[in-house]
Amino acid sequence: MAAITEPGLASEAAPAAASVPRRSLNLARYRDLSLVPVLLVLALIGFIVSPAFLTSANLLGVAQQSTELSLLVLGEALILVVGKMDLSLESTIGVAPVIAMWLVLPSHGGRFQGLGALPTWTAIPVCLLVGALIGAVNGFLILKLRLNGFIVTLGALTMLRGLQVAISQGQSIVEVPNSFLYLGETSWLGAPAAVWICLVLFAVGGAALAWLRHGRALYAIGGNAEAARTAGIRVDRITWTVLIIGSVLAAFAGVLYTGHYGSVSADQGSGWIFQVFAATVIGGVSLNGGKGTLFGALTGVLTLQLVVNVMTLAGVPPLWNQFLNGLIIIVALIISRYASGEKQE
Amino acid sequence: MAAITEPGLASEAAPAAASVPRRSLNLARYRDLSLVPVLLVLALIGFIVSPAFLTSANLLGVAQQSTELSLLVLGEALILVVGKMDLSLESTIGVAPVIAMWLVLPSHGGRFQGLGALPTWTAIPVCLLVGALIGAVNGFLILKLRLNGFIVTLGALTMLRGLQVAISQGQSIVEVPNSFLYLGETSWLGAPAAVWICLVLFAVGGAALAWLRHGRALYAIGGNAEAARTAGIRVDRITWTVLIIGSVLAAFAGVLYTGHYGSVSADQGSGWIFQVFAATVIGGVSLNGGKGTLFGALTGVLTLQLVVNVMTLAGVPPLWNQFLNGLIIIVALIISRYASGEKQE
Amino acid sequence: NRGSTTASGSSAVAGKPAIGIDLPRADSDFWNSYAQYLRGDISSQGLNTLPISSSQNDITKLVANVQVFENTGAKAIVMAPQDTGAIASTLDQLAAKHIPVVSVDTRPDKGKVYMVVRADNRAYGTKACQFLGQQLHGKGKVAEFEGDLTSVNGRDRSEAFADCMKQNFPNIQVFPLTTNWDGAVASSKLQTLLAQNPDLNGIYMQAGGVFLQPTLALLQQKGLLKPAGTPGHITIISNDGIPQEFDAIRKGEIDATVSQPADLYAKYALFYAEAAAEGKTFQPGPTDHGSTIIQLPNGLEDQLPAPLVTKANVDDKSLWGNSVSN
Amino acid sequence: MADTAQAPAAQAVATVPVVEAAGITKRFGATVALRDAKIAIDPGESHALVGRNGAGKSTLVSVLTGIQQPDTGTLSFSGKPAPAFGDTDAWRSRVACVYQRSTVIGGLTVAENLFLNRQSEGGFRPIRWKALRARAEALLAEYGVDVSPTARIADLTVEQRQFVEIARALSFGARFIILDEPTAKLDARGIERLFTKLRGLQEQGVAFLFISHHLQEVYELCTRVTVYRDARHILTAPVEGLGHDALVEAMTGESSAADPVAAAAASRPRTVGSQPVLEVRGLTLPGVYTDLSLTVQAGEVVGLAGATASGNVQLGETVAGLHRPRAGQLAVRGRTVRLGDIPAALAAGIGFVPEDRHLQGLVPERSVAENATLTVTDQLGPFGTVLPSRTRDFARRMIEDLDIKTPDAATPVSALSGGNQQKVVVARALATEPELVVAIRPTNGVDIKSKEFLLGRFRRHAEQGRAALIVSDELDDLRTCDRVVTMFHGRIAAEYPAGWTDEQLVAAMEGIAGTGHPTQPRPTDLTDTTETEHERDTKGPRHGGHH
Ligand SMILES: Nc1ncnc2c1ncn2[C@@H]1O[C@H](COP(=O)(O)OP(=O)(O)OP(=O)(O)O)[C@@H](O)[C@H]1O
Ligand SMILES: Nc1ncnc2c1ncn2[C@@H]1O[C@H](COP(=O)(O)OP(=O)(O)OP(=O)(O)O)[C@@H](O)[C@H]1O
Ligand SMILES: [Mg+2]
Ligand SMILES: [Mg+2]
Repeated sequence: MAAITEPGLASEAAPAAASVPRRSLNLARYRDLSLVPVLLVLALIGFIVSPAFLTSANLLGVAQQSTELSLLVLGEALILVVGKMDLSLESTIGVAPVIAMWLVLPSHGGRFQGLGALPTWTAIPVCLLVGALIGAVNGFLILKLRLNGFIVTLGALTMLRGLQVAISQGQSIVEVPNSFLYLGETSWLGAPAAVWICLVLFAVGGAALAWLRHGRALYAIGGNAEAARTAGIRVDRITWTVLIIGSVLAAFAGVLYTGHYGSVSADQGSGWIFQVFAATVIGGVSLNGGKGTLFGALTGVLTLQLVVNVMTLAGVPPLWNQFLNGLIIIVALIISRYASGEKQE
Repeated sequence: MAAITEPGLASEAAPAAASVPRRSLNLARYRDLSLVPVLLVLALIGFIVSPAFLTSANLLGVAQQSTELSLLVLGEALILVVGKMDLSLESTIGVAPVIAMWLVLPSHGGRFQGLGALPTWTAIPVCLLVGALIGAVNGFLILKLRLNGFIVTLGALTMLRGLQVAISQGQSIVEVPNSFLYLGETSWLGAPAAVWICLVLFAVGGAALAWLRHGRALYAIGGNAEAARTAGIRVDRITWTVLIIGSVLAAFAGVLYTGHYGSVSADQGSGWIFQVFAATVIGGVSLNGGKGTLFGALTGVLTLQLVVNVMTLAGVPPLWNQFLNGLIIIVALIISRYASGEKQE
Repeated sequence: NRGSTTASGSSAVAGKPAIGIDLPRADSDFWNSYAQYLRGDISSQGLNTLPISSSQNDITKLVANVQVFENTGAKAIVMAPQDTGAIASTLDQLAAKHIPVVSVDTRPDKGKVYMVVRADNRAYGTKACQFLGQQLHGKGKVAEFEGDLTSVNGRDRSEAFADCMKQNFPNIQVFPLTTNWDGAVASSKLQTLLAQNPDLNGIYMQAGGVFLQPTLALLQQKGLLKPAGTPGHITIISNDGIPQEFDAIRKGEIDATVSQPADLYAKYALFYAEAAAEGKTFQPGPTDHGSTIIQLPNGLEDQLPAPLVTKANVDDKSLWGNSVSN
Repeated sequence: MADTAQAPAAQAVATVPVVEAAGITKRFGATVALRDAKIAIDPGESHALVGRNGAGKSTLVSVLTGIQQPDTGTLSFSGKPAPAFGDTDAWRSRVACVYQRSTVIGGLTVAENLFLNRQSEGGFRPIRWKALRARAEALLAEYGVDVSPTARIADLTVEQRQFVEIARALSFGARFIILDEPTAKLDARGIERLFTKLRGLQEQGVAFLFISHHLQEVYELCTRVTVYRDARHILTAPVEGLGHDALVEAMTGESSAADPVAAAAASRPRTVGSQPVLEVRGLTLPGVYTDLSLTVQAGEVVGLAGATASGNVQLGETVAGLHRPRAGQLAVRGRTVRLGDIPAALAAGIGFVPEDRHLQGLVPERSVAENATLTVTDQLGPFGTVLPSRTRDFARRMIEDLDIKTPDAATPVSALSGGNQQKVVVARALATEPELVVAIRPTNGVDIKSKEFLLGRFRRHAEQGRAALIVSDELDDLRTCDRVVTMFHGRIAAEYPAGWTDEQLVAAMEGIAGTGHPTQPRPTDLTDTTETEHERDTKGPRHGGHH
């Protein structure tokens, strides 16, 4: 619950009310730190298995590899807090860049035939716009037609992936606009630009959820939409906005991805949604809405990435790779559940 | 909604109670038929695009291809009705047979080295036992440790798939016990045995949900677990049982799959869970528990399979295949939502 | 409804036997090139084919599609079962119905096939091993991007590569990295590996279509992308022979690739399918197109040549990567 | 069990209480819900349990029915120790209960809810639905509730659901029955029907534990009363001889002031401002109410009375913007308000206390502070920010203002007792300092002191030159009003200045008032199609969004 008490409240409340039990308060403070122990354990193992683990090169590498996933997680976390779900993010990360390039890349010369309908500099804006459009359509289906969100976005997942395949004719696009590459390649102050951008976005998002009126509304809506509505919160409008923001973030993740890997592959992001949910939920965000923090979600991402990193460093036999991966997710879940002392769902 | 009102109610109620608004009654009658229009449309299209569609060979083919998926859907439907989720079914369908064969197949001769620990005839029983075990473990994590079911089974999905890869070393097992093959190959009364078995299982399950107290308890628990508990229903015990049944069904689906395709492939069933959910939900089973019928779920499966069949007959260009697939899911969702006149979510 | 039009169109194609063709997946560069060659050859040779289907890398979809081919009167079927085990019972059914099957790129474990059209994947691995071994003079550290553990072709390449390395170049340390054919995974694991072994001096990627760009991008960022010949250059050998790889070879970013002949796959898949439909038979032994047919327990296999492409022969017009139509 | 009914057996066990609990202590984290509490109920007696909100009544109930395990204490039924925790069947054979929280399942039919988990003899015996429905119909008839057994609970009114709960609890044939605030959701007519039924059971020697905040009900029905205060047992005494004031004093621990009526009457200002705060002109919501006009003057507290299906609740909700009526207009202080737009209503200065705090009022997981400030998030910081410090201070003010019993502003509201939760909802409504506060059944499930307090609070609100519209059918609520407007069948039936008699008002609500309404169907009568319409149409807005 502390995940959802106002910042500062829990801490300052202590003196205020002697009647409040220390224990629940501590839980309160720890709720979104519940993965920290897991991270420490992983770090320790990493340190033991290889000296290379604690090198800045390695840790920065992990950070950079986390960027795209973390943006999806950021979006999904917001959507879950407001009490919805969006599976299609994993396709948006691929289809948005492809559509953007299809519109800006020249129609001849180069292997991928674009339309050349728009100037190249518009690539990123268009990409984000496509994301917004996708979110808006999902929102329409879910909020106005009142279709089941899980299954609508599941359909969208398949459809958008199919759209990407159809447009790119299943090929990966290699000549990508420089604006994309720039973000993938530059580093600022010794760390990749993408890392800084993600940190900023998480900070902004976290601050909004904690201190902004509309941010707080997300928790109210996720906690009890009807109560929020009678309190004068424009439930549908805000939910819709959140769905759009989520998709825009996914589209932006697509930009980073493309820059990071230098091309748009036809299966970019496919299968990621599982990781997105795993990260978000072990990070303490509730699937039932109204609970969780972005910081928690971020620790979730880092956990998953560190697992892969450590396993690679440890040279885990390939055959056991996947098994361990799943096992560790469950163990992490158990640890975080007891660290937070809270029953889930 | 009729999905969960007693059988025959719709018909008898009309005279019985003038007080119940006629409209909701009709809905009641239609609720789990809401996909029938979709099926008819598909059949019509199929009939138009190719004369081969309405041949018994084709339709039986569709039926047989539906069997494995339909068993997973049967299991998932039960689990959803009781208000839980199990993603790991898609891995159980693969890992259960593999473990069974690992235990029964001889340790030398044959490309796949088993342990030969058990006589061959035990293959199928062992396979089902493994399924039960998996369900029991999931149940323990969800009900005793109170972990989030979605994410636990997501971890299990990865872990079990990894286990299968580790045991089978990523190879498909080709020399399978005859008991497996038998079910895949024989046909009774002109239709494949698997089809009959599925029909029977669905009939049994449907009857249990409609006429047995323990069956009805599923709806009560899914509808409001607290209320069910106060009514004296042993919520955890029944939920646990349902989780086990679900996994056993998945394991049995594995048996049929193996028989049907003559081998256990390392990625048997991987990625199916999306289809399972799609089928179940467009079939009218609620993700929030307490709503839906097995018949509805079955229509869901048939819809998805017919889509593939018709698209192949129509010769949809491969590049647009997936796109259409997703589009059709959404359209089906919309149709069934308006056919049943009910808001989902 | 293309179904009926193709059917009617086919009757125009003077009674040629109908061929059913299934594509394994629509989302990979290699298979799309293959598909394009297929379409080209079909129209140029005026073949009678049923509507081409795609099984999205899902064996159950493949079986479903094959069933449709049966019911729509296919006289021969071309498929590329990515799961070589689970196709067994389907092959038996087709054999029972006397519908010959040409399997492209993969060799079914069980069940009768008329002809397997593929280049020897073990040969890929061995060639890559030989090349790297010579370039590195038998010592150094090599990263290997394995595909998916559940993929037969991937496994063949890995095993052959490992065996060859163990036998011929014991002083080369190999780091196998599983990637599930995912470029992002490959990139992140390579990044980790580089942190651990900055002195890495060789990379073998089992599928250029998937791994090339992410790898180049990573090396670029790390400033490790030195042209071939300059000190600190990491020797890279790829696999597939797609145009992007050729560009990279020309730029000296990578050293070589094994060209997996998409064009020949298409050409001879259709050739054998038609021959089969007309009831021709073939014997083991060398063929007229520089390959050899070998006997399998469950059929024949035409092992097409898979040339190693280096800077020396990268501009060879006969390489499909240089003639691909996009 | 059955034999206890026979006289000799009854004699034998007469001295042995049907249930005896002693030294019961139950903690929920910080809060001690029960401290060394005790209760003993003799066979065939009707025992009342009263106490302020949060006194621990419901907690005791959950202990007595085996839902929760006490931290310490002993519990015995008819002399024998209580069944093992978790052995639900054994518990249910000893005690049946109507819980304060709803325990019916919305998705299932009335028939199935009535016989939940007893649809057939054994878990694997097929259910005979026809017979079941017949039994259900018969059972419901006993309560004069005319609902089809095949109707879904979700489609029923709150009152009808409550009757299903009651019918189910009483149908076990248990010798001991607990009712936790069963009348809170019933209107006058419904309470009557319930009591007749209970008296019938009393004659059969069934023992009751009856919990209510309406003391007159206690006097009406019960022989002995137990009082809890602050989780402790205070006294157990025969009802007669224990005066109203003495009882209230025992509950509150302070000698009670004059009763609410007097208090309200005394503080009632004679000078009602002349400029209207609220003007409603010709509002029409098809099937619910038609062509309604109503004016509320500054300084006025107006009561809007009406039975379940009268449409008074929907009118209140419309004023607050929950429904968009087809025709008519609505003005606050002369400025017209966009209809059916909650934010617009708020902006125009209308505060709203919804009917069902669980469905519409509270975000359970969130803190008291956040719930109390949900409507004023725009006042808690510059540039759309919400500053924790201001939130806390604001919340602390509201907590004092309405003396909400909570450990802290940061406590999740779900951990508060019913009454205090209701206060949070009221706080939320008053936070905006609205011109007009619309309160629907504002004292629902609130203890007598808090009830006085809340009504007094609305009065104070009005005295600051503002106004209050109290939508209710509880006479206690209406007594504090300067005017009471009664509705019947979607029309205004009559209007009474202060000083009306209970009979008058009840009659008016039943539709017997002077205004020409020949028929007087029972409020819960569903056979009337127009009313059926109400039920479904009004459900949408009120319960929509809650899934
Ligand atoms: N169930 C309903 N019945 C009647 N009107 C409704 C209902 N739900 C919403 N409305 C109307 O729709 C509008 C939106 O109300 P709501 O409380 O849903 O805010 P919102 O939908 O979040 O904001 P928006 O007005 O942008 O849709 C309001 O005018 C409201 O009166
Ligand atoms: N599940 C719970 N978790 C935490 N605190 C609880 C819980 N249930 C009850 N409490 C606390 O225990 C105390 C007693 O609650 P209880 O519901 O028994 O009061 P009550 O007498 O029934 O009040 P009311 O008359 O409003 O129903 C309250 O302070 C409440 O906050
Ligand atoms: Mg709206
Ligand atoms: Mg209570």
